[in-house]
Amino acid sequence: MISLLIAIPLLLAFVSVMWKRISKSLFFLAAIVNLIILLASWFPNGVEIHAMGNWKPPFGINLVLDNASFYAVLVVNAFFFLVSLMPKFVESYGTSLMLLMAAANGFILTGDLFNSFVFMEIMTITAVTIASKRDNFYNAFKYLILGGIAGSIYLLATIFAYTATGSLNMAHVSMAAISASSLIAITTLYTIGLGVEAKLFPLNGWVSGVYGGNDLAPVILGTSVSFAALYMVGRLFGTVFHGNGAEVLYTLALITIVAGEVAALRQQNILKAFAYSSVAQAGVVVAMISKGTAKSMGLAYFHLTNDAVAKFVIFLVAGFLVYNYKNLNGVFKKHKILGASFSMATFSLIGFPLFAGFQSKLRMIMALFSMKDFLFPAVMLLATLIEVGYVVRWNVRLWFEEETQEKAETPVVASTIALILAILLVAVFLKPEIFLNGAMKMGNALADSKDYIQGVLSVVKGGM
Amino acid sequence: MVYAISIILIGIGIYGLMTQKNLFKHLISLSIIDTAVNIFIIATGYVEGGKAPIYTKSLPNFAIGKFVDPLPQALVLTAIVIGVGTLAVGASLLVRIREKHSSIDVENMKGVEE
Amino acid sequence: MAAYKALFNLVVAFFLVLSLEGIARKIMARIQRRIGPPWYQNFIDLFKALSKHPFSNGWIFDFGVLMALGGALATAMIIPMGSITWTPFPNSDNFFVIMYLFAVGALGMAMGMVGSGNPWASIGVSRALTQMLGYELPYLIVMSSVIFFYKTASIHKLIELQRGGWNLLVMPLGGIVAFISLMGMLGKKPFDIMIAPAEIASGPMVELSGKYMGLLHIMHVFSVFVEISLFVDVFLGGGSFGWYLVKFVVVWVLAVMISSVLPRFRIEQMLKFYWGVPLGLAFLNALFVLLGWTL
Amino acid sequence: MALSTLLISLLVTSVIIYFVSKASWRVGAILNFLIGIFLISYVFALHTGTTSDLGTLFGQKLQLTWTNASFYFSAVSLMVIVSVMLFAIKWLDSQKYPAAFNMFLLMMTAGSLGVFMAADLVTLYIFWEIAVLSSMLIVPMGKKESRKAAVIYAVMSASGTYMYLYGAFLAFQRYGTLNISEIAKQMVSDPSTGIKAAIFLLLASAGIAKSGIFPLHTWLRIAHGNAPDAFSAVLSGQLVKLGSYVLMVTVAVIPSLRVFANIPFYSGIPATNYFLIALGATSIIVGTLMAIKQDDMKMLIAFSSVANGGYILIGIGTMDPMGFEGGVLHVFNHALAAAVIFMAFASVVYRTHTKKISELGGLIHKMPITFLAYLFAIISLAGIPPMSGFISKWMIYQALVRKGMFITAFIAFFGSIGSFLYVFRPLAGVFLGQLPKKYKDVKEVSPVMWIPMMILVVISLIIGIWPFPVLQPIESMRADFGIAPMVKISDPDHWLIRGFAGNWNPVLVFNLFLIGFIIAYILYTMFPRSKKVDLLAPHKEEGTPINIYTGGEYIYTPELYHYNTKFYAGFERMYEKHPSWEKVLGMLAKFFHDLGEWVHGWFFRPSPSAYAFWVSLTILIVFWVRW
Repeated sequence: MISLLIAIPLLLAFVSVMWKRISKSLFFLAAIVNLIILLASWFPNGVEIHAMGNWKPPFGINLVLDNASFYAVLVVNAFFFLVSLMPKFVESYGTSLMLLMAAANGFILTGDLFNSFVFMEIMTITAVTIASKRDNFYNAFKYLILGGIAGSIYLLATIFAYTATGSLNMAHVSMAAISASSLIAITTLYTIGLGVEAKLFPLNGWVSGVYGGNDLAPVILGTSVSFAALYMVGRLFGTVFHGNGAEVLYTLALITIVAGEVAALRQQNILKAFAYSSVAQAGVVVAMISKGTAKSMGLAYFHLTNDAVAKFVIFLVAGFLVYNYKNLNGVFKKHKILGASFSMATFSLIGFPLFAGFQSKLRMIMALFSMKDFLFPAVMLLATLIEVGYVVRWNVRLWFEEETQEKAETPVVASTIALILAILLVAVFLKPEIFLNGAMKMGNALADSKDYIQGVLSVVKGGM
Repeated sequence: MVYAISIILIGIGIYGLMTQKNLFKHLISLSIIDTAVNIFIIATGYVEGGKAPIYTKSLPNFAIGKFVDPLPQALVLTAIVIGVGTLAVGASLLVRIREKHSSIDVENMKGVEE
Repeated sequence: MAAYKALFNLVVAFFLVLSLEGIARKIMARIQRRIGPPWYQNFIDLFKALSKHPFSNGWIFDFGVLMALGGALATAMIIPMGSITWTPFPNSDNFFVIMYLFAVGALGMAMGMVGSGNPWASIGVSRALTQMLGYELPYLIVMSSVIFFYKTASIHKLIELQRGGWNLLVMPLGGIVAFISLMGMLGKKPFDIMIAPAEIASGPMVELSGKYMGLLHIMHVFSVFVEISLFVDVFLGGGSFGWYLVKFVVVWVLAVMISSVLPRFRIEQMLKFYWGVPLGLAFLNALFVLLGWTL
Repeated sequence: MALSTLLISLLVTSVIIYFVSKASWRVGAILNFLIGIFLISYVFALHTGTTSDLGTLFGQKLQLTWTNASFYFSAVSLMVIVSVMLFAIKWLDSQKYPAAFNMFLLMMTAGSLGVFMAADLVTLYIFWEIAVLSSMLIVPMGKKESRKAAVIYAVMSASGTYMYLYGAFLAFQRYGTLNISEIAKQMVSDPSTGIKAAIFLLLASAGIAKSGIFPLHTWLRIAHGNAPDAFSAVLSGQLVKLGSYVLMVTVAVIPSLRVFANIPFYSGIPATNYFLIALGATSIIVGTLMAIKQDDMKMLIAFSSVANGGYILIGIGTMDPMGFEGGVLHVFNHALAAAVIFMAFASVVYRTHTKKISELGGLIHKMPITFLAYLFAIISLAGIPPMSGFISKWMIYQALVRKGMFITAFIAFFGSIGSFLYVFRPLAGVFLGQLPKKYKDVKEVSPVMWIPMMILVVISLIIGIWPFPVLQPIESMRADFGIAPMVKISDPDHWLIRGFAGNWNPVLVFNLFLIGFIIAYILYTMFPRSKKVDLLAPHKEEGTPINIYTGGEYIYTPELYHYNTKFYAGFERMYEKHPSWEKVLGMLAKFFHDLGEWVHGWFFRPSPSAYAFWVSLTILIVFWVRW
């Protein structure tokens, strides 16, 4: 059942190559079907396996659906569905979006290390094609180079894992006792391999170019693709390697937070500013994951979901503004709804009460304090302080400066989606359980690897 | 010994990436790194005096020690395909960069805002 | 009963200070080797001024003059004179009350004079307020150390507590600083930058004519009475009403003699002067009081 | 209805008000005012002790309770807010965003009431942020400069708030609870003073940021100076009091005398309180000196709020029964005085469209009622007897002198004498003196604008004469916090306020002043009548004599005869080259900006070769570190 999530988008992608005209509606179809499949089979009780070609797990490649991967896939597909609702926005990128959706779903669901490498490479390539929208070729090329290097390092790490444990299956690898020295090599290479996609500090040069380059890339790459990458960080460092190599992640993430915020502070281009802000938020999430406990991982993904929703709205509105107005002073006076949802999203980013960011940020700080970690909350609060600086500057500039040019026509679908998501953010503040339960289930599933191993290796259900 | 070759190749690739100004050379050094990693993968699967892992009449009985490990070879096949894919996308991007920025040399590319 | 005492206060104040001002003009003349007008000259000037038709510069000008005179009168009514018997309101003659009720008069005058619209008046008032900033600070420090030492701020209790010995001898430094600030309060020669006749045509008083001149002269009389009796009660306490009058005259004569020989301070000089030695002495005095090294 | 439903319904109505005033802002403003009136009646009807909880966060119950302190502070804030709401009914027609103004004003009221009712640190944080958020969105509605002001305001109050949050969670981690009173109980018995001092200072930092105490006071000048005029009345009258409330919570609710008993510093005041008092004293000096220098009248009063914030902190910091009551009463006095002064300036700007004192003059002839309101407000702000301002300052002096803190007493005296100077500057420069030609046809503002001013002035005058209705709640608040509860300060039946060194009988002193005034008036009427000089002669046709200092000549340019620029030139010259703290904070902001430049320059370079370099470098470093 779950392999359909990958098969349908792939199939429709190839079909759409033949009929260019209807690629948009095919993409919409794929997104709808995926969402229906997911919503039909709600959270799986325990771990469900789908062995490809009926090869039993330690030997064949298998797809794993447990609480963690289900929540991740659900969020990723939700964002794809939202993008598919805006055909004018998607233009001729339906095919690569479908491919990206297939690769992302595969990347999350796969239980095999090499298979995850293949899906990661597909994701990088399709992300590059999407990043090249609006003649952003040079930044896309840079992203390709960096993605390529990261891919080969990821492959190297997988091979080291294979030589150390003799198997590529994640459950098998996490069960086997790996010698300390090779464990160091594996986890370091994985940190670098995933670091590029998870936007860790020295490796996130590409972010401002790709996200700042056009209006479609940040909306989809910033939310769902980075969610998939951060899921994999949790999966590898939580379940497979039981938190080994976490301090490196922790220090890199802290540097990322500060670097991202400070870089965003000086940025004059709105898309690039919030690109750096998403770098910083990714840093926050990675740092929380590296704490390793079930609760910290759950809160990390709760924060990531809030941040992803907020970023979706921000990039949607910012993309529309950048490509419709030359100078952005006082633009929101003409688009009240867009402005309202943008402001609500940015305030949720900072963590003002009345918005979802507050719930996640406060719970994270509380959890960290009960874990006796005093440095990370200080860094996070400092980062939020800098964030208040540039977010308020942008809001004030967009709302209150004297506007100059005439009014471009408002995108009806985009503004309704933005408004609905903004109201969702407020709803999450009032009743955080909407995201929190799913995120907590995900955290628990990622943290205890015994349940994952026992589920994968013992229960084998024939696939379709 | 084969490991040493692949590490040297990776070194060359990274050196190429760092020093070259022409973007196409970046692409080539990227593919060098890819091939180096593939060589490394094959090297891990090597068994002293092992034969190609194919059942033939001359090797009817199931002799584990005799075969070279087949799995890395399978992996390399996909890795090569992916390398080609990346190369293809990179090359097409370079064509468009040449059109837009009138040169693919990092120094004198016009219109690249920081 | 208190009302009669208050009225008696005003009468004494009026006649005492007016005649003393006449005597002051006599002393100054003598120092400058001339004979000088008779001692009752000030009474004549006052009644002449009051009998003339003045010009009024708008309702705020009148309101300011009335507020000034009202404030000065109110303060004069509270001041105890020499001993408990001559204290009109024993349970409410707190030092801070007197200081700040006095400020009502000062603010009223300042507002009225600036209301006259004459730029000289505004310049004069700005100098007066800056001067107030100058002399008030050392004075208040000394007074708070007195209050800290005697554990009370009500003036007539302070007089009682000085039965043993004058406060001037207990805290000599405090006494000197208080006297210097008194000179500033009185607006006597070294510190009369605000009403400098030569430079800014007698500053705030430039627009006063006839009745207003008289009323403000009365206000000046009562404020002089308040300032000097405050100094006499706090630093030369003890003794009866009679001794109080003698001390009052001595302090007044001393102040007049000093002022008749000194030239006028410029505004920055005056501030630097007050915030230099007197402030230093005031803090020194506070330190001595704190450490209990008083004589 | 329960407290939480009140607050939530207020937030919801603020959004409704937005749409109502979208239709017609006047209706929205009137509705706002009626809600304000309802709130006041609700607050006065509430009896202390009612609690209602707001939900749970991480297993901690978020609660609202209604104590004496919340009653006092809410009453003061509502008085200011409701008068500004009434003022805004007419004033809003000069504004570009009336609808948003109404909405955020109501949202801010809800936030502040929530802060005063909060029983635990996180609820306080939630409503604190709501108040900051809504006020931050009103500030940029002013002119050009107010955009930057909003950003600086947001960052400064955010820095204070996040330090507070860190302190709150430090306390949560150490004492396991967020409820303020429980923390206070456990803090008394907590052995390690280091942690306690850290929590104390971190919690106080929100108060320091918000009430404009020394290190974080620079936003006051910019925000008050440039915010929409009526809103700066609320900003300095009410929002600054949020900061004083948090300072009071950290110093009094958490009994700092008992908590830090083991580190007494000077005459019974522990070192932590003394540090806060030192900050308060510095802000008095900075506020007064800068206020005397200002030419923009709103910035002048903004600095006076810094100085008065310092007074409040000193009053509360001494934890002396007299000093504490003086500080809390000063919250009331300064709120009213600052609100009236800013509303007076708002009416002046409403008519003349300029904030500079040097460009104004002689407005008393055209706007007498605004002048009267301003006059009585500055009498209260400067602390001169008939008005209520004097009582709180008098109490603070009594406490300082009793404790023998001479340096702080000196600074307090300097502040109060300095306040004569800087309140007089706008009085002389704006209202008195010559009326410039261009303001010839300025009219008095409509009654809707001067009635709230007059109401606040009358309240302050009444409290000045009969202060006991305000002193009783303060006394009960002091008893709640257990600061020498047995000492009775206010004694209504003898009309006395019992100070340590002598008493203060407000009624007697007022009568004396009245008698003095009447005697003066009798003298005034006895003597010959005066002839009126027409000061508005320059505005009539040429040749009408003015016959005072011009000797009958006609004045063609009245502005030249008005002394209002650099009013205290002599004094200002003495501290011209003073170090500016704003530049220091500007440098700090610039540091982060340059850090961003450096990071961008090094790590996010245009050419891909840099990426390869950084990837390989990270691999080497991580391997080296982990080996």
